[in-house]
Amino acid sequence: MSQKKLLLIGGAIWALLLLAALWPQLIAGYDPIQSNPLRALKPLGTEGHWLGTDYLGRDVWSRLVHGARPAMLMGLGATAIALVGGVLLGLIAGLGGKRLDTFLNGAFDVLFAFPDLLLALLMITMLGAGNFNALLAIGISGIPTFARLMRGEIRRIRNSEFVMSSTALGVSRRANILRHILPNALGPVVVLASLFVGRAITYGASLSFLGLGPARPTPEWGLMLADAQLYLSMMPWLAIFPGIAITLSAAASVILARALRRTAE
Amino acid sequence: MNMQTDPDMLASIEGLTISLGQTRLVQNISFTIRRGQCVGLVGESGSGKSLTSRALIGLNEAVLVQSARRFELFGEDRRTAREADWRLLRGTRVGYVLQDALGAFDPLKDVFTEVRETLDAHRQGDRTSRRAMVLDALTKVGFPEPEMRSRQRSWELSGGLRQRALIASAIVAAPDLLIADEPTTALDVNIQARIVQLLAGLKSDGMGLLFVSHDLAVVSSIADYVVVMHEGRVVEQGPTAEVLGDPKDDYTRMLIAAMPARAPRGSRLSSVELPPVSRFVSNRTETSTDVALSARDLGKSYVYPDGSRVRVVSDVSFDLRRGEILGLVGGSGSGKSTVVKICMGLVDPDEGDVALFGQPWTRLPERARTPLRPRIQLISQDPLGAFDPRWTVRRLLHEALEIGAVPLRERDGQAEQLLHSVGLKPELLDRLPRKMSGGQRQRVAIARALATRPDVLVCDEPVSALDVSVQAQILDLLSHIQREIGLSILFISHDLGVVRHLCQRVMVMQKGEIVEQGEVEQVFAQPRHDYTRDLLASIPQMSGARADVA
Amino acid sequence: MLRTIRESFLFSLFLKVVIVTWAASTITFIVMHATPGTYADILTSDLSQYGISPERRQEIIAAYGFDRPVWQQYLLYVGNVFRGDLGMSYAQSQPVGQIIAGQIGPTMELAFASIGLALVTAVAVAVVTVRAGWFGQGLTSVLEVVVVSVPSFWLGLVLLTTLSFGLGWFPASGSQGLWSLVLPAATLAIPMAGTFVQILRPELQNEVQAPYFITARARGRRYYSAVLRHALTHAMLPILTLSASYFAFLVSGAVIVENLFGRPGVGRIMLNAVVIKDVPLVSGIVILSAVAFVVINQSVDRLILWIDPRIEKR
Amino acid sequence: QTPVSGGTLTYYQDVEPDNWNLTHVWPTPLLVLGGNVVDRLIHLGDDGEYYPWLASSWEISEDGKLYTFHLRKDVKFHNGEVFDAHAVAANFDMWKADPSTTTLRVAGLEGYEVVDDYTIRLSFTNPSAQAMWVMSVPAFGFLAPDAVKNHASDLSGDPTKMIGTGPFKVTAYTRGQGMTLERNPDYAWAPSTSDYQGPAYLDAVKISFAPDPSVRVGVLTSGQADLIANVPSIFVPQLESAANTAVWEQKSPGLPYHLDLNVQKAPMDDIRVRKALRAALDVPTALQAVYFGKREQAWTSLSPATPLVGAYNETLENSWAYNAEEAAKLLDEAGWSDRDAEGYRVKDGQRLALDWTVRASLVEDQRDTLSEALQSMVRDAGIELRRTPVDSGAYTAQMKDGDYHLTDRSMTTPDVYILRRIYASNMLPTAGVNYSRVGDPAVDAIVDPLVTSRDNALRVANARKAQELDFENVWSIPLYVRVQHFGSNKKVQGLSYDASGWLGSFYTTWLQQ
Ligand SMILES: Nc1ncnc2c1ncn2[C@@H]1O[C@H](COP(=O)(O)OP(=O)(O)OP(=O)(O)O)[C@@H](O)[C@H]1O
Ligand SMILES: Nc1ncnc2c1ncn2[C@@H]1O[C@H](COP(=O)(O)OP(=O)(O)OP(=O)(O)O)[C@@H](O)[C@H]1O
Ligand SMILES: [Mg+2]
Ligand SMILES: [Mg+2]
Repeated sequence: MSQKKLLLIGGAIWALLLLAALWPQLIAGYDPIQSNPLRALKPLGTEGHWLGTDYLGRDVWSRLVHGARPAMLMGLGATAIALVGGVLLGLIAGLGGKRLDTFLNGAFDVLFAFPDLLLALLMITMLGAGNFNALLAIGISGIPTFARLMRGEIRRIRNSEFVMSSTALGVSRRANILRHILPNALGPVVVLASLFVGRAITYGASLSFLGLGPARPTPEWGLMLADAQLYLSMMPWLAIFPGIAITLSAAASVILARALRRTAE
Repeated sequence: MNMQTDPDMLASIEGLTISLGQTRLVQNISFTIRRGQCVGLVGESGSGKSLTSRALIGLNEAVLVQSARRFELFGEDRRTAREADWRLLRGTRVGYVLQDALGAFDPLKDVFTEVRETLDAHRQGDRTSRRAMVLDALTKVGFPEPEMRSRQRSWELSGGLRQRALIASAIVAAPDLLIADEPTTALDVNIQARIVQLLAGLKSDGMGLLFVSHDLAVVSSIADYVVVMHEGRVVEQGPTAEVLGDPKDDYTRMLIAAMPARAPRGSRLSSVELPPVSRFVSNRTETSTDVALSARDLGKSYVYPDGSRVRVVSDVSFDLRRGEILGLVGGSGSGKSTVVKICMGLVDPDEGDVALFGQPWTRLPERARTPLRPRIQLISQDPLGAFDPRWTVRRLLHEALEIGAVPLRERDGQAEQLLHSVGLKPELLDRLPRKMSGGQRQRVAIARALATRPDVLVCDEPVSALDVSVQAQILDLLSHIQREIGLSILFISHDLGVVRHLCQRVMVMQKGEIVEQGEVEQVFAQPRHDYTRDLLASIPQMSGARADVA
Repeated sequence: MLRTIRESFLFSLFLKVVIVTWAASTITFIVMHATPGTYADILTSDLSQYGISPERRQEIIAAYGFDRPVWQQYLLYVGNVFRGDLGMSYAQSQPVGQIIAGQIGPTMELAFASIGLALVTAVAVAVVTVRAGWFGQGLTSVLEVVVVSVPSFWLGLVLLTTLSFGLGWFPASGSQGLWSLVLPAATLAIPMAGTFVQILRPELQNEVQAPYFITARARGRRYYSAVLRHALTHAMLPILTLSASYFAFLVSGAVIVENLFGRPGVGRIMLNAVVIKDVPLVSGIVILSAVAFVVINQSVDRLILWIDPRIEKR
Repeated sequence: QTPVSGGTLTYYQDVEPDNWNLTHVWPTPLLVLGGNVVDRLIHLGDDGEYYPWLASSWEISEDGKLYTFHLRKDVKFHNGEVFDAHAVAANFDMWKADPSTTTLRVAGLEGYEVVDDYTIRLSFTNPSAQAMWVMSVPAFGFLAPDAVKNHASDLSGDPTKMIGTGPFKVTAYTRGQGMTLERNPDYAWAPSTSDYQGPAYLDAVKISFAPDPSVRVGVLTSGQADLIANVPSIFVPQLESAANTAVWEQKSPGLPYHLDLNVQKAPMDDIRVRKALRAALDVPTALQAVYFGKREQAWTSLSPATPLVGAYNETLENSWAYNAEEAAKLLDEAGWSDRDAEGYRVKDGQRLALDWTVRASLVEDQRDTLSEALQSMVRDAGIELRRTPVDSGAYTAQMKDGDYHLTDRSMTTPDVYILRRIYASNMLPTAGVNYSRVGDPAVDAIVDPLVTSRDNALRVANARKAQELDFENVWSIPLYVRVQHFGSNKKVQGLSYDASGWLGSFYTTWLQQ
């Protein structure tokens, strides 16, 4: 019952997000870039601009809707990279030999110490500016966290009775990893991933000042939120709505992660 | 008599029913336990013994709905008791020995801390007195070198050691009522006798005892009153001598008949129809060797908490011949499970080798071992630990069937058949192992091991959690398969009766060494080694009625 | 026996430190040189707004050694690092070691305080909600997701506005005393705690179904006390690993909070140093933090192994 | 109101300098706080003229390379040491020995000669009007011989070692957090232009660093601060109208905030495109939206606040305005008459897209928000403006390569020679900051005297001419005059600014009791 409710809510959020990302024109009435100073800073509830307008007179709702695609791409893309990279490296570290483990751990430590900003700069130099490269930078900077968590869980599980027992049963190493070790180890990693989505969006926006990530004037939640920082005390709606949008996408991912976990069980 | 005021009345249960949704798992059970009295709870595996005993300490899962006409402990109604009230009873007034001794300890804590926990939780005594009490309890249950070895964690202990520690933790605070759910399954007959003696002593000091067991001989030696359960109901109850000596109910009668010690060797114990053997025929190419598994000079040592290195297995050599059932008996902690793990290639021996069908096995890399694995299967001593906690029985069996090269579409049907052959209903397919009774789990483990159609089966206490009737069925199954298709079985058991009934040859292990081996009849009839003689002398016998039953 | 193990642990730690130091300095050096523009380029271009002759420009480039071939610069740099000399910061003209030494204190303070706070909060919330009904868990999960996705500047501003500007309970900025640590630590700790709870709770819910948990309760432990003493130890293992990672993040990633609360810290210095290409300073911070992470992670690994020796069984 | 002595001023500044050695780098906040601690030889007045300070008089040689300063004889450092020609010489020696110094390099100072105890002669490589300015900034301030001798290497990290002659001394400092200035009770050598002489009014100034603007406003309104730097314009009306706060506004001299158009890169090499771009921008509307009217539109390439009287060419005010039709006409003429699917103009299949390179670390003052308004406006005209922020290293490299259509900046300097730096052909970005890449000998002839000549009449005339040329050729598009807003409570009085419009020092500041 409650499980169903949760899935229903999650499904509704996803539907809304997907709709906004795929066909923003359908639900947004205004051009998200066109500024119109005449209608600047209309408060909440203004006729035609129910979520108000920003300092350049752009409709907040339309910007939110149009911001869905880049934001979701950033959030999900970066998370996917961090998750896949982290899980793979974590698996290798946790299941490979001691030397490999030591080597990878050292690499994680260096990567941890390596400033994200420098990584971002390197991405720009090597690949140029752009949304995808920002996503890559953020994803890569997230890898060591995921990898180490994964490694820890793998190590915890790899020697447990039931893994031994399925080895004894004749389950191949690969199947053992995929069926027994991974699903049991994945729990915390999946949670981390679902929470990473929201972080990646805000973090992606923080790189835009270097030309990485969303480019102005493209509407993007993280950017909108960052821009609204100054207006927080006076025009809080400018910050609240992108904040809600990011939170919703994070919540949607959390719900998805939970559903995945339940079905996995 | 007014029950409320009877100071000797420890527990008084009337009409206890435990249900899960619409199904009643336990129906309308009534019994009483008084000071100095032992109630034996016997019955079919899955009949609700554990649920009943857990109800007495208020620890059944919340989804299981409990109701009773009367449910009194120490003269107080407990039907609506709150968690906080229960807590005050637990440990100090009601001791509880969990059926699953192997998983009952927190693997991250050492045994000493675990045993002391009751005292900690109730803030009894100070540091030194708690320590003394813990060591005392451990000594009482025959835990060797308690001071040093209680610093080990549970997974460093053998099954029997864990079980002894668990009993120690239940009696450490000298409860008025002890609920012991299968407390001797992992104990060799010597230790078992010792524990029974200990419990009897406590009983005569005034402790009440609810003793759940499938071992009728043990029950008969300690219980004053017996309750026989079948499919969630009580089929018969009364003074021990009456019930066991002159059973009225068919089920009780069948139980007693199924005791292997009473049946001639090799004869059928159960009347259940045996499955066709074709299901179990190994489809692997024949190998010419006569010896299925051969162990040579195995040795293994572990480091104990005091830093000493102890050889738990030394110079063990044996051959398991093709189509033979080889028994392995020996004291608890003598290294049987370690030998098993070495044979299965799960633990690397320090010395020695195991060969499988004449081919090297122990020293192979795991990659090379995996393709051979389906041919040799293990039924481990701790079935619960052997299952992926997230997997249902269906998935567990499917996986094993997949390894046994059963095509996907046949797996469901075969899984049901397998369950059937171990006496389980197909409903269990979608159950998590955690939510089954001890005997049901053990049977799933057996079914899983048989699913790959092995040539060699290594059984580490495969029937310890089964009541005699189900045990009979399983033993019949095993000997049936062995006879018909030549399965080779290494069979470890504490139940010498079972070993004698089932095995052709037997080895006796003591302190890591094999002290005697030979034909079963010969070893049992003319034991050569002192230790063997000792063991045989301690076999519990069904005693007749006892005089002091109320 | 024990001694030799310890010694070998320390020895392997030492080896790892050496290798990681080399890797960190080399990678940073390569990346700093691979990205366009050197410190001297930026400086001379800035100074040309005030007018500067070509000879002076050359002088500046030489002063920082940029006139040498890159491989020479590299060897010189790495050589110095292994002699324990992290060099002089270009922009701050002070020894890098000295600069970091001055900042590491507040950074560590903040990192430890926020992780500690997050752990305590997370454990409290997770333990209290293990048994909560759907509503309670739903409510806290929503809260958790919200606090995790809220950007720190926002959270920080909200805390500042209410607790400092509004109620005046805490100072808005500075790093003197415990009092000034509360708000920045809370700003970092709250989202972290949200993540921790989300991981902790399912783990706890798993553990409370284990037989050992039933035994513990049968011995008379209160439910929550059993959760704390038994289930929690198991559930904490991933959290320990994760907090080591967060620690790493906090050393250089707390810029926003440092800026917001006007706190000194390595993060701020690092950001500036990257922006103006202060190679020695960036490398210095990278090297020192890499070494710190090696030590921290090794220690956490050891700690986990001590809690659960089965991990290295076999 | 007559000023009163006493009290401690709590001041929240935005940026903390990385390096406290005044001679090393030239970031503005450093100059500002250092100005409280060190005095200079000469003082640059609001009128753009130079006045005696630590030097009571001076002579300049005919060729403009030799300056002879006669020093005051009553000046003492904070530690009691005497200020004389030897002390000045010691400072010069320190600078010379320090590879990181920029003061000397910028000044072009070649050598010095101690003529007598209170006379020193400086020689410069080239005659330069800028030399006087350099000598008037805190980077040319003098430290006590003891500090020079024993603490030269500590100066970068520890401003308490900065022992000068100024009205305040640094008594405490915590990196990343703040510092304390205390009054120098012996101070009696303020510049001759100062109405007030004697020790500063304030007992002490407690300075904290708070980079976040909302936090600064918060500490002011909650009473935790007396004075805050750099108030974002959105908060200005709020602070102005509140009962207990006030806003201080100061326009910056030098280059206003503007766009530099790269005249060498197609299609910006076409003046019609540049003109169209200017006509397409509705600057007043954008300023109103982003700054709430708190920014004055700039009309020329020089700020009206620049001290040299008359240099600002006010005739250019209102000389251009937003005109969509004109923009369209110009672009049509230039051949950009077709439109693509997204509504942008195209020519020969090429979209009219302009790359705007931005130096990320210098983005301030909500200029990124302003840029969005501008982008939207030129989009209406069919021009795509692609703004890319890059880090300083990449920016420098890109400017060198000329790989941009436009960039933006403002520059605060108190003199017109800055116009030479942005137009002269030897200042092309390979070596300088001529970002519009004007390389024309005729232009050089006009802007060179801005630096080399000491004839102010000539400099005024040429500066006006340069602004006119800029307007005609659309080398740049001026946007707004940079202004600084300080917020304070009502007790704070007597803030004074130096010629650059920075908060020069707290010398004349006092608190109402
Ligand atoms: N948590 C549970 N959820 C659902 N069914 C359960 C659960 N626990 C036990 N059962 C079912 O209740 C019945 C009684 O279980 P119980 O554990 O009491 O059996 P038992 O008599 O102790 O058997 P055994 O001798 O095998 O231990 C079994 O059929 C079992 O499958
Ligand atoms: N991992 C380990 N670390 C330390 N000691 C161990 C470990 N595994 C087993 N032992 C010890 O080795 C001895 C033999 O254990 P084993 O499990 O083989 O006994 P067993 O014969 O199977 O006993 P039981 O009948 O009680 O199950 C025991 O004393 C046990 O404590
Ligand atoms: Mg049971
Ligand atoms: Mg065993």
